[in-house]
Amino acid sequence: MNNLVILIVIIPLIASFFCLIDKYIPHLQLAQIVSIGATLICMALLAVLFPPIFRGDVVSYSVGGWKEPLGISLHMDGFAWISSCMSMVVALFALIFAWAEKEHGNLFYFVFLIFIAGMQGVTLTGDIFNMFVFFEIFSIASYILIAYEGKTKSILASFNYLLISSLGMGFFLLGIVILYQHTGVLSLNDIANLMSKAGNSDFTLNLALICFVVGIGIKAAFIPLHIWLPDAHAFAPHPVSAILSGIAIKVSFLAIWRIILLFQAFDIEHIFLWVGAFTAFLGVIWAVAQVDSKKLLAYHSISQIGFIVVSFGVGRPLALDASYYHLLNHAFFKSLLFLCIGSVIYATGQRHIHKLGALRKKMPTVFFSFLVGMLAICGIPPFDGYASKALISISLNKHPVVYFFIFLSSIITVTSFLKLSGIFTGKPNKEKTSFISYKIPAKMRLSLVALSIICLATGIAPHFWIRTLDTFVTGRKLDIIPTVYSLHQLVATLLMVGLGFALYLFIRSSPGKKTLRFIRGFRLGLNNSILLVVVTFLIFILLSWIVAKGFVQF
Amino acid sequence: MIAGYLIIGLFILGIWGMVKKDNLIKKVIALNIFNSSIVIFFIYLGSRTGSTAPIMERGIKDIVDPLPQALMLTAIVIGISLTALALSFIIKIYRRHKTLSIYKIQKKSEHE
Amino acid sequence: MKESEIVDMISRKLAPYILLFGLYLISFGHLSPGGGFQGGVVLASAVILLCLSKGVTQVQKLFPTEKISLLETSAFFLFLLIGIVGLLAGKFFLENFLPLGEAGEVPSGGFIFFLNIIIGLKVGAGISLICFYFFREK
Amino acid sequence: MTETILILLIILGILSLEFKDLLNAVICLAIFSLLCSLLFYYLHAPDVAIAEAAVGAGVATVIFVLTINKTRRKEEVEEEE
Repeated sequence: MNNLVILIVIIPLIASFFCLIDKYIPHLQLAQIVSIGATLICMALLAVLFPPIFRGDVVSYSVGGWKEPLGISLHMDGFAWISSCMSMVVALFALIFAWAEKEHGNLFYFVFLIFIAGMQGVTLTGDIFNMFVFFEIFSIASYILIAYEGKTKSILASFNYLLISSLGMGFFLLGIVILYQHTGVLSLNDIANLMSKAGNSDFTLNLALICFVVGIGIKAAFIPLHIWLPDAHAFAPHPVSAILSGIAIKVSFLAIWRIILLFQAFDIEHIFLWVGAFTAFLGVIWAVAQVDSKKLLAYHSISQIGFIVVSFGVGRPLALDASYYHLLNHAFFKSLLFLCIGSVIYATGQRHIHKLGALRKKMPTVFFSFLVGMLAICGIPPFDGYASKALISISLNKHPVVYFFIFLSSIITVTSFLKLSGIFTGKPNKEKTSFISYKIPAKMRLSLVALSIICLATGIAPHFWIRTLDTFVTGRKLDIIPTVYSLHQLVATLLMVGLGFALYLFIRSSPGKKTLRFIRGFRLGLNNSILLVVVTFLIFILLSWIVAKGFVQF
Repeated sequence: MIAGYLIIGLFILGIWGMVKKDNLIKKVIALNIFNSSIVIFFIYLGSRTGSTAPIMERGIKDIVDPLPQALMLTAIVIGISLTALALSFIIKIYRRHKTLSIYKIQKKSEHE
Repeated sequence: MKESEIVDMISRKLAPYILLFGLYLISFGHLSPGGGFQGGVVLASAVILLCLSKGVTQVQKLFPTEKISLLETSAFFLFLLIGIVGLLAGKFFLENFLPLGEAGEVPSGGFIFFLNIIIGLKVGAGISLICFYFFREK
Repeated sequence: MTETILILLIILGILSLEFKDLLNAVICLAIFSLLCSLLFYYLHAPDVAIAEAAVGAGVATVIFVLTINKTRRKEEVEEEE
């Protein structure tokens, strides 16, 4: 049983070897078949692991037989199990989509599998240095994947990501240095034991924690650290955008989640409440201003991570479950949306919103999948986004200002998706399009339909899902689960849609267009972005110092 | 103690180079300096625990903590692969834009 | 590239010794400073030295890119295989399954010796490949 | 000893960031790595010293020089924004 945990990391690596020898065996599509097979085997292994995890056991594994303080160990608890499942599902459909595109060579699948292995490692690892190593593995793989098509813009985006993220990983390493020097432990279990004995009042430990938070925060992309994301996600190949937006930022955020709860840093958790509110609001404002369809979705990833961070910042068990629920839903509907837009771009070769139109009749499958994703991200019942957003707003009942920002972001989300849906419903564009066939391969259609079904399934019985998540994430802490379909929430949703539609009418008028152009013109260069990361780091240190001295209570 | 401050100076030098330098290759050089400073920091702190290199032989006592060295070896390995990747990106960017100045590159790519 | 007699001569005489030193670092990695990675980089630096003096086309006659690439790939697979042998022998992944020798001797590390050789080949091949691509990129 | 090497490292770091000629900057970085490896040896970390000498002073310098060979050697004069 215990061997299965390490196999989840090893099987993608073994499969990646077969992708490399693909070139010696032509006409077999070995790389594609092997990589999909590897994800399927990993999912089967996860299914086998389900009963003990559901009972609440932790399945551990020590590499090389060296036990915890000496060796490398992997732990799988409910939290890791469910994030592992999420990444496997999204990766599977992204791989099927990539296979349908037929543009990628075997090296693409090789790097993709290394990426998956690194991500599984981050979720499963039992000590903080190996978390660093796995983070570097999956980020190096993601730099290569973003730049894979060799377009200048994607290479530039990848280079920016590389510099900013290496700076962040440097901070992470600094955190490891401080932690090891101060306490002499690196394994997560030892840190937990230490914290439960001594409590978290030490400034040096807080410094280490902030190094970790800022370092990983660059990959999780909440607002002052988000600058690399829109370009990188927008100019990557479509399946890569799907997994980057769908799971890479989630896995990074879950690592932050684990570390903060481990350090029992509840003050910093409350800072996240405000960080999340601004992330959700500012992200969606930039999103509505975009005219590039993939960039719009990329900014939405930032905004949605804001929703998740807000709910995490509240910190009560219900809010944590709601946060995880939204994270899970967002992984599915955002990858669905990216794949939809990807198949539109695949069929038409056009990514500008205003130059596309009236695709509803020509690409019905894509239209219906897009509709599912759009209704889910806007939070319309009975799709999955509604349930998690309702739970987030219920858990925010003691923070009215934050709730106001979140509600505002939901309104603008509706507006921006009305704008994006113009490519399906609007007027056909005037450019010559006779040579375009609008046909997409069956495998592409398969992954779209399957992801839509998952979106529907996770939305239908919110009570059941939140109970399950409660078992896995927080360990059965909830007594009562508030009802999601209350009158209050339904009225709020109706109000949200109405206001969103009104705002949509505004942005189509000429002053609205001028405003959007103004927002779109706002841009930070690479130098300023790096400066912003450093300044954020300093601000976080200052905040933590103020909190530690007791000047301000959160 | 002075060594600690000097290492912090090196750290700040690396960050300053990454923020301020306009040339892409200079940015990668600054990244290298930044990474080296953290490696030196850890090795320096670890070296204060003993007086002999951690190589097992008979009769050797008072070795330094070997863990920081093992960890920093990994960091160096990661650093070289990042450098190689960044430099290959730089060659590709240069071929398109015919300049290494990030300011000019951003200006050019905005007009596309 | 301009040919220089001195550089040519010295690098040709020096390269075998660098290769030998790399092999020493790899095979004594578990007893003295060094190891798979360091030895591998030293091996690659011998190849790079030859590239600098003789030009990359000459060197690729001796070390063809496809063969080096295959070497790297198979070393990667062998590493995983050695790990899995431990798993199949009823032990943990990457656990030693060979008898240990006397401490201080070369075979004292069990399978670490073989692991180091594989890592050395992998790193040497990998870094040589990186440099080949940097030389060839026009 | 440690302090002396560190001061030299800072000087070399500043030089390698300030040289307008990128080739000079990269040579400074190579010396920087070599001094780093000396420092590691002095601080009882021979393993790291070998790795840093082989990687930092050897391979990294070669790929930096090749990159400069493929791009341009002089740093452009910065334009005011």
